[in-house]
Amino acid sequence: MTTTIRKILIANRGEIAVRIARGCRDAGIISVAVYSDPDRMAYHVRVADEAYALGGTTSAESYLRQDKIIETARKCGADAIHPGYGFLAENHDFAALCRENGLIFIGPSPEVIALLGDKVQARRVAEKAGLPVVPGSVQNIEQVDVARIEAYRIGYPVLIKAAAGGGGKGMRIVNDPDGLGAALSTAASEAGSAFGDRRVYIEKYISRPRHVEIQILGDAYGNVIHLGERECSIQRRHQKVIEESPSMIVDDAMRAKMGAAAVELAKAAGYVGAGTVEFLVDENKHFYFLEVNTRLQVEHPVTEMVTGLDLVQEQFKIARGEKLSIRQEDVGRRGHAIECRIYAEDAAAGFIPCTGHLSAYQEPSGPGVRVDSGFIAGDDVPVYYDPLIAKLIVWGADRNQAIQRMRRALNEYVVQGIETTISFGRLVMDNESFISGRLSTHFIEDEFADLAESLTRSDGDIRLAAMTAALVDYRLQLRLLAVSRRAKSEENPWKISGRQAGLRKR
Amino acid sequence: MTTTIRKILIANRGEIAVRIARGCRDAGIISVAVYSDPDRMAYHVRVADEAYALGGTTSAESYLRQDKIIETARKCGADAIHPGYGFLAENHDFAALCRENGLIFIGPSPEVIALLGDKVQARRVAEKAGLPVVPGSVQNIEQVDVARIEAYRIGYPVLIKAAAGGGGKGMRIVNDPDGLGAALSTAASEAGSAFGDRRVYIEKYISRPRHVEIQILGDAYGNVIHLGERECSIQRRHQKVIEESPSMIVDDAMRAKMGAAAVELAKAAGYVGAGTVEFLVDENKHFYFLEVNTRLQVEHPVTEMVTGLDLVQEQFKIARGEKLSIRQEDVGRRGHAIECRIYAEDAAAGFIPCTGHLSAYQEPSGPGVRVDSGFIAGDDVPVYYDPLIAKLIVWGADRNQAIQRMRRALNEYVVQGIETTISFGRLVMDNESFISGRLSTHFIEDEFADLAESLTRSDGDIRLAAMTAALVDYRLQLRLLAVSRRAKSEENPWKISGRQAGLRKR
Amino acid sequence: MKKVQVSTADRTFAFELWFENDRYFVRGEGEEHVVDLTPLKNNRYSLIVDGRSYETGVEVASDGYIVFTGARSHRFIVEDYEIAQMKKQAGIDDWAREMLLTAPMPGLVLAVNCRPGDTVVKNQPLLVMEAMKMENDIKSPLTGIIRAVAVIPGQNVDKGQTLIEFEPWRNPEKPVPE
Amino acid sequence: MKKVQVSTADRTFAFELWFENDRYFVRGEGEEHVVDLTPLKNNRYSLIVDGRSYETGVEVASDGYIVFTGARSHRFIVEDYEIAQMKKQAGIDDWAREMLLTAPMPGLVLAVNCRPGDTVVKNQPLLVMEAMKMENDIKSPLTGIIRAVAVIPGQNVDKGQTLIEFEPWRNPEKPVPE
Repeated sequence: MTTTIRKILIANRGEIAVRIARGCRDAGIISVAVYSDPDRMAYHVRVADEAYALGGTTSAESYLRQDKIIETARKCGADAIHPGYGFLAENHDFAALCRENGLIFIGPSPEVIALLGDKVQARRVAEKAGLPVVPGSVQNIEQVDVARIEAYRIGYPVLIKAAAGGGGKGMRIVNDPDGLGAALSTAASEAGSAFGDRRVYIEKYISRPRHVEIQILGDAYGNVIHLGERECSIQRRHQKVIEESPSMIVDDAMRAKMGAAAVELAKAAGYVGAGTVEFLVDENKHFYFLEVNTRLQVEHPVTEMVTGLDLVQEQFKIARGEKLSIRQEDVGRRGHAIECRIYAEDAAAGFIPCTGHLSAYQEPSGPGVRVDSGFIAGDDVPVYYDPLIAKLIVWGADRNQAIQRMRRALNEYVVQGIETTISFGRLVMDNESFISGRLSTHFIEDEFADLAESLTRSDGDIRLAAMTAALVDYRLQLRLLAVSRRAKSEENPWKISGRQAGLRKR
Repeated sequence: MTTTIRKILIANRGEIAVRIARGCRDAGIISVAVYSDPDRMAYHVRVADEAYALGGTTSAESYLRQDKIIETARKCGADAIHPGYGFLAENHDFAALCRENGLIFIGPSPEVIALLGDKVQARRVAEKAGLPVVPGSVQNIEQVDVARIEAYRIGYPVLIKAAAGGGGKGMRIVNDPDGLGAALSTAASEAGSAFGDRRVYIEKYISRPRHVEIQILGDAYGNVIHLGERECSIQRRHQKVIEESPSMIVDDAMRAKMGAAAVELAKAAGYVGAGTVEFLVDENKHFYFLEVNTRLQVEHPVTEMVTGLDLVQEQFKIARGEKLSIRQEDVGRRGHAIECRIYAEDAAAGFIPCTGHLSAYQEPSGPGVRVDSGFIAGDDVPVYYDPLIAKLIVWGADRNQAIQRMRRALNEYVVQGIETTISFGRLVMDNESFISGRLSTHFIEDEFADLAESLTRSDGDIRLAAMTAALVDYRLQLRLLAVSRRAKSEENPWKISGRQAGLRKR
Repeated sequence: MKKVQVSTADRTFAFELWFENDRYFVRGEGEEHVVDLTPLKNNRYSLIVDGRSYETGVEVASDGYIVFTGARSHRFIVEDYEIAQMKKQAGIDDWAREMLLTAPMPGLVLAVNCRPGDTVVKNQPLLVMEAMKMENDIKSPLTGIIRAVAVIPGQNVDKGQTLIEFEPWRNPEKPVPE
Repeated sequence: MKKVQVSTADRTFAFELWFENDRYFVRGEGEEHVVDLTPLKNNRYSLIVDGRSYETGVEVASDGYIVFTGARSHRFIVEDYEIAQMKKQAGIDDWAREMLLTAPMPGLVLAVNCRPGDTVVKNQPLLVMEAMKMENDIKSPLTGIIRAVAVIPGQNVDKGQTLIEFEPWRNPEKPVPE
């Protein structure tokens, strides 16, 4: 049984809200933006068909206000809510609230979100579905003695992780029994303050893993397919910054195996919607289930570029209750795609957020280049939210062409006024390990011992920059000289001001 | 035997010069821009690695100055010259001059350009190669009596065309014997003044043809392949304005047949490089050879989007003397691509060029959208050259998705300061005949009896525009009021001016 | 509260406007709207009209406003409603100043196909100009009567130079022949 | 002809400049260049240096220029060469004014890990700030000695507010410990 979706409220901001509004337009659906006070002029408000204020400044006062969002959706007659990623995207209470209010939540059911959002439970589901998992305890570990036995069993180094975790919070690497007690209590306390949930568990620590994930699509009739992998090993602060598809280490056989595992898990969980099953891959190409993201990923465009599918359109179809229009064997792959996230961050200062005014801003374009952006020239990047400005995605017939095009596009990209990760992207595209595909989640530390130094060295000629400053200064002096000369030759300035004063006094 | 190309001079301007500079960067080749005086600030000068002034203002004084271009190429150490399209792209003298100066001309040999550039000779080659041609006389017709016999043989209506022609010049439709004499002499005289060549010939006039063309690639070893068709029927002033691939009327069998014909012709002519064989297709899907364009076409991106090939890279490979890296059976096709040319023209006033300052300019982006542009915000569109600002190309999994995305992209496109064909593109995307694929080269006249009226109607709410003017005016009044009130409350304005005058006099 | 008249060459609108609680209110043409009008860069404005979001460019011209909606431009004169009514009574028409056809580009006038006193219809070709190596028909921007032709064939003209002057015609007593 | 000194926090360049036939000439650092310097919008410049084309942003700051090359920014002080030499003789260093660490964003100071008198190295974490729900290490922009710490843990700071003052150190007699 299918339903019609005429209007969608987008409960998000920035590039993903723009992306979804574009998807709505492509589908002939009315898009509704919501916005906080600082976002009144934001691009997502301007591209949407309708826009309503949430009020407030911080996320908690605006994009996280479930009540206001539901109220707005009801008032404007929306049929569905698309949560994007972040904010309320993986909040099962919100998904349930949508359902109670007769609104379609574009994502899996609240029950599935709750199940897979809990790392301990998700791990149990994965194990039952036959997926390889990192050796460790699936239980909530409270006592040091239990932890010690568990760590002994799986062998050091081990990783303590928050059950409700994400983003590296409540996570500790422990190399020997001595550090275990302290690590356990700090991880639990950090998890408690970050997620309101002190539960932690223990896992074997894989030293130089790759992060490889599988995109899945499931409909309401039990059909699940996968769209291949994305390689997301290049991370800073446990957050991805450069992604690509295909992964250099995944061949057809491995893709089929990982894909089948992801599909099995999704079927076991009753997954409906677009989602991502994340894996760690060790140096022997063994893969281990990591977690499920029950939403659209930031990096979904690399899959779109390679498969030719539009994941937002697929989400719409599934939300309308349609059967998947493609079977596994219809999923084609062509060429290679790379994404560089353009963050308002100073990579040289350890990826510190660096927000401000885009005094000049020009996105690259041309063959093989796509930009999913939340900003245009003259905008301000506000300090209150995630500092992601845009995603630069390139496609090439092969990885080499994709890298060349990414270099070109990063070179064309003009951002003046703030520091961004564009400079970091350039550095990576010229890095030997990246070019030959030697990646791990430790890529940044391993390759750039002194990132600031590497960035400075890669940024070309400081001498040319100094010369430019000298020239611009010289040009200014010459112009000031010319103006003052002209003024002197034309008229006595005293006469002018005298006359003006006379006019005023009359 | 292959050669290395280290540096390419781009003998062109605007979007195609930018496109080629991007292609150079993707290939690791140094790009060299040349520019006329009004183009010093043009985007193609800024994206190229090197840039040299040609001087002059008009095309004849700059981009057509063969001597200056060759001299610049030699001085800067370029290995090759890419002519783009227009200007010197199909000038066999220039191609010969390049060869004499030891420069690779990126295009076919001077002999092939000369042969295929002459419509009468090209028609002979096509006939010999077994291609269907429009019934008519392949000879130069000078005498009315000969024309009369020929017209009687093929049947009225007939078309008189200039042998050296292009762009609709020296072309006349003749419906009956009475008009023949006058048409013949005016066509010859127009051809004489436009091309310096009075030769004309006669053809059967096909009343509502489609314009469908086949992209070909040929290497120096006699290998020729085709990359399928482009539908280019939507034309104004005999110039294309919207193109797409695939064509709605071309199925696999027809594509294979037209492709084979184009390949045969290219082989017969000894064609080396990228080129296009143009056909007319009548209402019974019979196709007739029209002419060969011995260069990269404006509309080449639609083929790139569908096949995944980069035609500029293919041109480079061929120019280096490499064998074609793909065989005919390797040419894949995926989805549907549409291009809207964004001209600085007022469609409502009969597509009059409308150049000026881009006071605001924002290109669309997002999934499936590519913009090949020669301008950025704040630029001026100069009056001296072709008024093409940019090409907007979209890709969709099918034609419907491509149309939806084109609608979205045209809607996002902001050009303030001048009129463009964006409004016309919007009109076409909503046109029933276009949507159902009923096209011919008379599309614009057939569908829009009063184009200005249709554009006005399609441009939404004039009332909303009037209301916006009223609001902006009101806001300005309120602000002026607030400023003057503040000034009054703060200080007596007479005192201020008195004091300033005093300061000046001191 | 302010009442204004907004006019193009061939249409007139009346709006009442007021500002309250950071929002603009507009009444006119049988409708009332709440508008959040926020200026952006480059004379662009974000409008949220009863929840519907629009982005529009509005440039100030010497004699009114040029509004860029979608991909086209519209010229408007905005004036106080009372004054507009008085002007109408007195037979003053600001659009009369607008009744000029100016060269859309620099170029050479090849042919002039109309004479003073001719009644012409909108989009009727009035002149032929050569520019960018092409012959361009210059069409009438309106339906009306030609008062003067300011150029002759063979003359080079600059962009914006007056080519044709029209009789003012937006006069209630003398309806436009259309 | 003019001779200038251009300096960053840790490097100094000297250039001679002159203007002839619409071109700028620059001599310095052992090279001589002909430059076509053309201003674009938004403080951007197109430079053609001996035929090589560059586009660069140059914004004027209160105490010099910020040059945006590629994707990063550099701060420069440009001054008359003779005056710069005299200043050097007199021990005046304009970069001393620059020796401040300011808050890169508004936020809450969580921890201060340095004290006046400490010698710190470039990129050494000096403070921890919370902003955008994340803890950010604020690192030293240079190698030098801390003169003063202007904030305490628990304090909310605005963007641009001074956090740390350094001793001036670009002094020929006292080389930087790096």
